This record gives sequence, C-alpha cells and structure tokens, in this order.
Amino acid sequence: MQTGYKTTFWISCAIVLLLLLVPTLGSKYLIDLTTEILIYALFALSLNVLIGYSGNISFGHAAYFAIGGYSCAILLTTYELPLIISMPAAIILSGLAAAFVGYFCVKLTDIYFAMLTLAFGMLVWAVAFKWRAVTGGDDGFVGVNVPAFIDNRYGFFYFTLFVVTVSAALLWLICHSAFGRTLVAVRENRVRAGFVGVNTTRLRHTAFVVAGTFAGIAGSLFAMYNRGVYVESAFWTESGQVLIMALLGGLYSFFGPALGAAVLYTLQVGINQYTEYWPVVLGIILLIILMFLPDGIIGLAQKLRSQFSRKA
Amino acid sequence: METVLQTDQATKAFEGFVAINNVSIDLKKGEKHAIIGPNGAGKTTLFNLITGHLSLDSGSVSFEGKDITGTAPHRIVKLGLARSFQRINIYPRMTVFENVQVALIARDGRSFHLFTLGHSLNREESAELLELVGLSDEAEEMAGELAYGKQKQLELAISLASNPRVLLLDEPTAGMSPAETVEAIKLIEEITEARGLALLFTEHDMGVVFGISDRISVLHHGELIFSGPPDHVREDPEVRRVYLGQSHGAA
Amino acid sequence: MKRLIANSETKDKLGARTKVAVAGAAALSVALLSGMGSAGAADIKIGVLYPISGGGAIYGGPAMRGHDLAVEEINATGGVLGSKFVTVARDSKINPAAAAAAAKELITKEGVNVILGGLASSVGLAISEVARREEVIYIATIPKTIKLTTSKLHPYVFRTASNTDFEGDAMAQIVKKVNGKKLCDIQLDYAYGHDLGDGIAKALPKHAPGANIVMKLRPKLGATDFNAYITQIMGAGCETVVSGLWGNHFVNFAKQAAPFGFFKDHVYITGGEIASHEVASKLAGDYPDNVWSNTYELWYHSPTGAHKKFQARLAKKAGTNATAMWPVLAYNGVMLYKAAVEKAGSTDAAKVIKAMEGLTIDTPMGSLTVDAKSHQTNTGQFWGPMKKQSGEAYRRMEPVTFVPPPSK
Amino acid sequence: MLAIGVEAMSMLSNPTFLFYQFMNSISLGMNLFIIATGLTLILGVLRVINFAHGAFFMFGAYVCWSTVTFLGGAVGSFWLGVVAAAVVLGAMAFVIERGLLRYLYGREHLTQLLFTFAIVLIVGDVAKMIWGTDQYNVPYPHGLGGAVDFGFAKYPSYPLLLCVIGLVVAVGMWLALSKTRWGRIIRAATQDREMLAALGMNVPLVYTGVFVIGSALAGIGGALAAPRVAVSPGMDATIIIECFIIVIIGGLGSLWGSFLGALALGFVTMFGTVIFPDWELVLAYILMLGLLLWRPWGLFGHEEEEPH
Repeated sequence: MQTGYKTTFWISCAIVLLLLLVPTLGSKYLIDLTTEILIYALFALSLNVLIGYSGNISFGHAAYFAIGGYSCAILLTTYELPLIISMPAAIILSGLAAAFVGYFCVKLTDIYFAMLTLAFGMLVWAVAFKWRAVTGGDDGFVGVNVPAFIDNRYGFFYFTLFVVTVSAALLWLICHSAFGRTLVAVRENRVRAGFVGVNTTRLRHTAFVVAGTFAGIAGSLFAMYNRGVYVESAFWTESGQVLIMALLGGLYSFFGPALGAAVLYTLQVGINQYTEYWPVVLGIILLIILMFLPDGIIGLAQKLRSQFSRKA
Repeated sequence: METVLQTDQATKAFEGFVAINNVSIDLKKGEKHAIIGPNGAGKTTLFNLITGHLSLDSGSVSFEGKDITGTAPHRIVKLGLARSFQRINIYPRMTVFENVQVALIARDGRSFHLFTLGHSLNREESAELLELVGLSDEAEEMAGELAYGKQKQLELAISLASNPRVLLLDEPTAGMSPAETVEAIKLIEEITEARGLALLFTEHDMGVVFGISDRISVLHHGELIFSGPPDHVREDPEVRRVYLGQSHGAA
Repeated sequence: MKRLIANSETKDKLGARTKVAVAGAAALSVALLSGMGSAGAADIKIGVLYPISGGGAIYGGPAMRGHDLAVEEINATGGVLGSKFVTVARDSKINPAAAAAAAKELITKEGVNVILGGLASSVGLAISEVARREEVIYIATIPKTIKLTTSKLHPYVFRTASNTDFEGDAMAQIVKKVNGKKLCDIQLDYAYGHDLGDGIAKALPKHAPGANIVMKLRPKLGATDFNAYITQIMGAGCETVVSGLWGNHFVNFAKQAAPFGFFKDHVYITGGEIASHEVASKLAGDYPDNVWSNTYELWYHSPTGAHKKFQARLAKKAGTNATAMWPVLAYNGVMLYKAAVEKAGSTDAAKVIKAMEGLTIDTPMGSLTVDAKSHQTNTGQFWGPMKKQSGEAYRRMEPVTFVPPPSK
Repeated sequence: MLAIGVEAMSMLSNPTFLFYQFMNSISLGMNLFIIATGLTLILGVLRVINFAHGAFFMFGAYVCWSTVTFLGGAVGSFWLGVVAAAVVLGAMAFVIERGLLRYLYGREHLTQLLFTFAIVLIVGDVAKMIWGTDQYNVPYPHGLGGAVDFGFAKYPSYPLLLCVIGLVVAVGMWLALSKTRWGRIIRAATQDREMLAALGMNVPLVYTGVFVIGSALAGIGGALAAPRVAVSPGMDATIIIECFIIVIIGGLGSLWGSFLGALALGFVTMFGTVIFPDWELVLAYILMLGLLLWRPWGLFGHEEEEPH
C-alpha cells in the first residue's frame, strides 16, 4: 500500500471512531445533525464520481436520491417488506434508473449533458408529484415504517454510520481503482482517452450508474431517517444544493465533497436559525468560494500547506 | 512489402465543403510515410478519418487487411494503431507517470476494473516507457506543468503505450525550437526503428520530411496530387506549382 | 458548553429583522452546537413554524404578529405557572421537508415544550409526524386537512384551525342558498385541495341534494396560469363554482378569469379565506363579483367585546387599523396552550394533553372547546358574499354570517 | 377521474372551447417566449446557463409594480413600468457581468452555473428586502382589462396583446440579429466563439451587451406578466424550468427555435391540462426528452465540435 493511502486509512478510522462517540455526548440534536450530515456526505460523494472524477455536470442527481428514497419508503410501508429486501431493492432501482437515463445522457457532453440530466431529473420530480396514489404527491410520503432496531435515534445513527462508512469505502476504492484512474483521464481529456483505447462513452455510463446507485443509498437512508419522502427531494434545487456541497469541499479530492456537505449543511441549519435572509448569506458564501476558492476548502488547505512548507 | 494501412477513395465533406476527396493512400510495413500539403489541405481530417474520430462519407479504411471503416477510435487503438495530435493532448492534472499508466491500463483492458486499485498497475512498464522518451526525472510532476517539448514527448509515450504497429503523428514537431525538433526527430526515428513501427505523419518542417521519410504524399484541397519517393516529389510539376513554389529552400 | 454568541432566542424573533451578517463559518457552527440549553431553566419554550420566506411569507408574517401579541400579553401578566413564554421561530416555507427538519431541530436542539403553527396542509401533516415521533405536542393553527384529526390523528396533535369537513359543509350550505345545480369543483392538487373537495362532496347530499358536481379540476399548488381551467369551467356549462384556491392562487385565477366575463356567469363559492381583508385589499378594484367566501376574523366586524379589544391591540402593533386575519389564529393557538398548561399545572406533555382534551377557553372570537376524541376545536368561520362598499377601495363581507361547525 | 376526462374530451369538439384553448396556448407561449428568448441569447453566446433568469423575471414584475404605484396608476404608467423593468434589469445585469461574471469565463461550466445559482439566492432576497413579502396587484393597463369580441366568442384583450408583443419581439429580434452589424456578430458568436476574437471583435463588449439585453428581456417578461398574476415572492419558482424546456427544445441561441419551443410548450400545457389532467406536468418533460433524444441539439441547434 502506498504511504498516502495508509495515512488516509488511519485518518478515516479515527474519524469513524470519533463519530462512534457522538451519541455519548448526550445531545439528541447532535446525533440528528450528524446523521443528516452523514447522509448528505454520501450523497455528495456519489455526485463527485460524476463531477470530480469524470467531469460531467449533472443537474439532476437528486432524482436518484429521490428514487432511492421513494422506493425504500414504499416497499417498507406500502408493501410491508423487510428492510433487508426493501433497501437493496431501492438501491438497485436507483441504479437501474441511472442506467436508463445515463444511456441517453452520456451521448452528450458539457452543457447538453447538464441540461439533459436536468430534464430527466425534473421528469422524475413531475412523476413523483403527479403519482399521488403511490408517492403522496405534493404532500409527500409521510409515515415510513422502519424496523425496530433503527426505530430510535441511537439505532438509526449507528445504522447510518455503518452504511455510510461501507459505502464511502466502496466509493473510495472505485475512485482509486483502475476504473477511477481512467475516469480522471477521461475528465482531463476525453478525446485522448478514446485514442488510448478507452470506450469513453461506456466509461461515463458506468460512472453515471455508480453515482446514481450510491445516491440511491443516501436517499433510502434519508427516507427512513425522516420517516418520509417529499417531492422537493427530486426538485432541481436539491440537485443544485448537492453540487454546491461538492464544489464547496473541493471537486478534485475524494473527501472534499463530504467535507463540503458537512460545512454547507451546518451553515444552512445555522444561518436559518439566525436570519430569515439565509438564502442571501448562502449566496454570498457561494460567490466567495467561486471567485476566490476554485478548488474548495480542501484546495485552500492544500495551498496553505504547500505555502507553509515552502516557507519552512 | 506488406501494406498495413490503406484508405480507399476516402471522401469527407463538411456542409458542402469537400475536405477530403477520393483519397487513396497506403502505408507499408516499417515505412515512414509523410503527408504534406498547405494549411487546410485536409491532413488532420485525413488522420481523423483513419482513426475513426470522424466518419467517412464514402470510401473505406483498412488496417492489416481488416476493414475498419466506421469503427470507434477506442477499438481501432486496440487493433494496433495509435496516434498523436497536433495540439498537445495529454491529461494536464495527472502526473506524467499516471498519463502513461492510464494508457497501459486501457491497453490491458482493465479500464472497467472498479475494484482493482489503480495505483500498483503497470508500474514497471510505465517507468520503462518514460525512460524511453526521456521523462524519467519528471515522472511525478503534473503533466500540465511540463515544458512544451516534454509534453510532446509525453504524448509520444502515451501513444506507444498501446503497443501499436502503426503510429500516426500529426505535426510531431509543431511549436518546437530547431534544437527541440532535432531531439524529437531523433527520438521518433530511434523508437520506430527499435519497435519496427510503420509511421504515417504530417509535418510542416520540410527538413524533417525529406530527412526521414521513405515516401511523401502531397494533399491539396483535399485531393491527393502526388505520392512517391522524396527525390521525385520535387520534380513533380503539379507539386511545384501548388506547394513547393510557395515554399522556401527545402532541404 | 460555552456560548460564543448571545442568546439565540433574542435573535430569533421575527419582528426584529436580523441584519444579514456574514458570520464566519466556524463561529456559526460553534454557536450552532452551543445553543443547546441556552434558555433560562424556568422559561417555557414555544416552537413556532410559519413560512417567512418565499410564497407563503404573505401569511406567515401576519401570523407571527398574532403569535408575538399573545406571548407579550401572557408574559406581561406574569407568564404561566411563574414561567415566561419564550418564542423560538423557524421558517416552515410551503415545504413539508423543510418544515419537518425545522420541527425536529426545534425539539431536539432547542428543547421546545410545544410546537405551534404550520400553514399549508402538507406542512401540517409533516410537522405532525415529527411531533408524534418525538412525543411533543403540536397545535395546528392554520392547516385544515381533515386527515390531521382523523386518519393521521395521534395523541400529540391538536388543531385550533377549522378543517376541510367544516369548510365543505359551510360551502354546501351556500350552494343551497344560491340554488346551485351544476357545479364545477376546482381545488389545488395537494392535501388541502383534495380533502376540501371530499368535504364538499360529502356535505352536498345533506344540504343541497339537487346539486351535482360535473367537473373536478386539480391545478398544482403554486400554479400561476389558470386559463386552461377557466375555459374548461366555461366549457362545462357550470353556473356555480366551488373552490379552495387560496391566496395568490385566487388572485391569479380572478385576474385571468374576469376578462372572460367569468364572474358574471358564475357564482364562485370558495374556501381558503378569500374573504379576509388582506386578499380584499390587495385585489381592491380587481376583486370580482359573485364571490362567496370565508374568513376567521374581520377587523371591521366584532362579534364580541373581547375581539374589539384584541383588534385594537393588534392594530397598534401592526400600525394600521385594517388588520389581517391570520394573527388571531396564531394568537388562539398560544392561548390554548397557555390554558392547558395552567390547568395541568405542568408542561409535561402527557399532563398537558389530558388537560387540553375537552378544555374550553375564551378567545376574541368566542369560546373554543377542544374535542377530547378528535383533538379538533369547534372553530367556526364567517361566511358571506363580498360586496363593494361606497367610498372604500376594497370589498367587505356583507352580510357577515357566523357559521359554526356542523353538529355531529 | 376517468369520467371527468371524458367530459373534457367531449368539450374538445366544441369549437368555442377549442378556440379558447388555442388562444390560451398561443398567449402562454408568447409570454414564455419573451422571457426565454433572453435566456437563449445568453446561453448561445456566453455559454452560461443563467439560473438567475427567473429571479430577474420576478424583479422585473416588482419594478413594474413600483413604477405603476409611484405614478398613481396613471394612464400609460404600466408601459413606463415595462420600460423601467428593462432598464433596471439591464443595469443590474451590467453590474453583475462586469463586476463578477466576467472573471469566470475562463473557468469550467460548473463554476458559471453555480455562480448564477448564487445570484438567484441573492436577487431573491434583495427583492424581499426591498418589497417585503406582501403580494402586489398590477391592474391591467388602461383599456386592456376587457375582452375582444370575435363574434362567436370573446377573448380577453391583454393576453391577445401579449401574442402581438411576442410576435413583435420575435420579428424585432430577428431583424436586429440578421440586419445589423451587432446582430450578425452575436449570431456568429452563437456558432463559433473563437471566430469573434479572430475577427478582431471586442469580445468582452459583445458578452456584456448580450448579458444586458438578455436580462432586460427577462425584466420585460416579468413586467408583462404582472397584470395577470400576483406579484409576490415565489412567483419565479417554476418560470426558469419552463424557460429551460423552451431553450432546450429550440436549441441553444436559436431565436426561432425558442419561438417554436415556447409555442409547443404552450400547446402541450394547455391541451395536456384538458386531455391528461393527471399527467399534464409530466407531458412537458416528455416533450422535451423526446425531442432531445431525436435531436440532441434542439430543433435549430448546431452540433458542437469536439472540444479539442
């Protein structure tokens, strides 16, 4: 193993250990906040496979989050299936949906790709909105049955931590695999990658499916956490939100988006408590990042570190 | 000699403008074949047609006797035909080492291995290729930060990674200083000799063209007006008229 | 944990518009985590959720005013059981997901004793679900979906608002009054609209057996262009329209329908408090003819002396005599909780629930009794036609008729 | 609901109803076109997906209301309001483009996209700071609150006027784009941006101009919509998506493409509401997707050259 990988491994272990201790701090709110951040972190990490690693701007990523959420909620509640079936089925469904949509989207690039993903995302939103009998329409699907072992704050926290850790580890492996490395090459220069023998369309399609599947995992967790799914989860602004998270943390690093999710989510909840003008604060923060921190928080940290070491 | 690459009456038009018209050329095993012509003659288009980057309107392309018309670029590469580009075409935000490594991963068909760590794959061979093109010292640098000439060398290494039998080089010395050009040509000659590669290339530097080619073809307005040994090309009246007449003191 | 930023409660007050401060992210998150348990031990924390941004802010703003008025009055007279009421407000938007998240945060972080508010019915259902899980009392002051007190009823939810069955019943009575026969039903495509549609359909056989709904239309919540619906109603040949398009939806519908001569040919009976002064004054001269609607309160009509006093205090706070309808709803919610806590002698949820069941309080609108089983109060509304007033820019209800909830 | 669908179907054989629906479709389409044409112009030239276009639309409506109110609703005050909306939004766009957006052109699409997303958040709240959360009513302009009698049916005059304005904007834009030097430059820019610089054009000026004109059109669209809808926060919630649908259908930067796209969306929305009341919302997206699968670059769009 490379030394860099070793460091990552030990730091990750330390973070997971620290997270394991969160419930002992005695604050219900902190447990909830951490659970939410973990879910959004996974959502942002999944998007980064598409954006950071393969350079495709998806503006419809919330669709797979929502499909995972709705499927899991409906299978658990309407069909009363056990979690061990519902959740994997929901994840597979999100993956299949991504496979279907991705098939069309990866034929296009850049702005056209972004717009097509947006269109498909909004189609999912419109279906969820109108299919009232199944999804609850505009009122949302409220009252999800969850098994007893996660039907309490602590159980759900550990369950989420487990699922997110395993998922993040898998995503890390995928991003650092032969596939992940090739994906970066495709991001950097799609044409050149084609001329070294990479089927770039199929590669991007695979990335699309991976991203959609893991978004589905995050979505099903979110549905169970909230005991409900709402159409807003599929709306384009939700896709925009997770994009901002990824960008805030830093697209070109694996853990950047997770950090971005934590920071943005905390900020949003925080600002919301202090001012009704939270959108403008969020907007200004976003502007600052865009104008001055193109590589996000991680990028800034790296820059500072390299400057520091140069001086030293 | 055995023909490895051949176009047969290749034609391509863009919105009415005929860029390549009925061009039939071939490349023999081990041959160094230069394609020259004024700007806009269709050289790059021809390369794009051969490598599957653009689709033909009519005509065909065959490689080692196999019809590869309409085959996707990534498949053509796997058959043993690699190319470089006129404008720098590397992966700027990857290290020099990774640039080559990715090409080797693709060659070995491992691009879709989702759960194999990429880091440890093809390390030795990557190092060898970098050694070959003289970039060993820069292996861990970001490719985008290399000097121009070195980026060209890197591109050559990437092209070679797929173990091609035929190499298409589009303006390999474009933008280089005379000194760099000499270096680059020496490198290309050494490698093609050592690996027994057939070389099809375009080049604006007539010194290079006449220095290394076994054969020269001249494109003009998308049409092939001459194909033959270097010493004949200067005597061809058509070529003199459209091309060499405007050129200055070749060779 | 140390607190780095001043007591969050003082800043949370909506009335005082917090300046937009781009606080450092770190400071904010520390403050966020340290806000826990920052209220005085003796205070009773009231979590409030109204929309204060986006399309719902038109209603959320006035509602907050009524809420603040109630809390001020209670605290001015020494609070409850020796404790002061402290308000912790959040933005519910017209977004059930956001409201649910905010409700959860109010409970787990702020540790509120009760949650009041909600506007859209979908939001009410979402808050109610959180209240059920977290075992905190929720008093729905505005959402009217019947499900809140029927199929989705649980021990922790109460409602001081009217509901879609009451509203539907009152509308059926008006259908009878105007002798409506051929009805078109246009409702918004979410909980409130669907339930009001059902409420009307249920009540018609009772009050107006000769009336028939020939067409049902369901535009989406937030729709702005109603032309396709207007022409369909015209094409269907209804002479009476029953509806629950509220707020902007009604404004847009009315403005687009009027040039067709729509309101000359149709009697328009609608729930959604279109008779409230805020809608009447905003539409002013563009308010159409032949509209029958409802409101909880009218500043120009005082059924009780208590209302006169309440309205005067509200007018002072709002800076205008012509006050909005929403404040009284929020006000009554606070007052109900206060009475229940006093009766229970504790803020313990189980005890307060017990106290609230069957409790009767006096409000500016008369006495209000909580049904012990359904947790619904017997909230009635004013119903009547909206008439032009000489010398006034806006319409008023004339005559004003109080319609009590239907007897069982 | 099935029986009700049948009811609607039988209405479609009623010529008056059909006429209404036809006019509804066109007037909705034209109102959307006026807004979307600004978006497509920006997208075509700057290659920036301007999410803030919807917020600009809302801002335009507010400016119109303020103007009308300031002038006490005098005759002609509405039209001054439309002009004011164009001017204010143009000025805002100028500041945003010169002050901020300009520095992001060299960066990835994602950056620009998120930039406009940030502008959405800021502009929305600035509107709230200025106008609060009240809803406002802009009366129909004088003489346009009634209906035009076609003999067999009456149709409201204001939406009819919107149809005419839409057509005027379309033809005016077309003339400006094809007959003037500036127009030709902009048109060239939608097809090949590198050519602009090669021709020695002042590219930054072209970009600023296009952003200002496009945003002014959003403001005009908002002002023109104001008499038909309540001017209030949230009125911009869905307009941006409708504009995207139109632009995608028509092809980036194509004037007539967005004209046709707007009409198509108008018809699908109006007739979809009647024929498939349960799925009307889905139809618009299906229309767009169907078209994208058939022609990924829209009706009048141009295939992008490989980016190398």
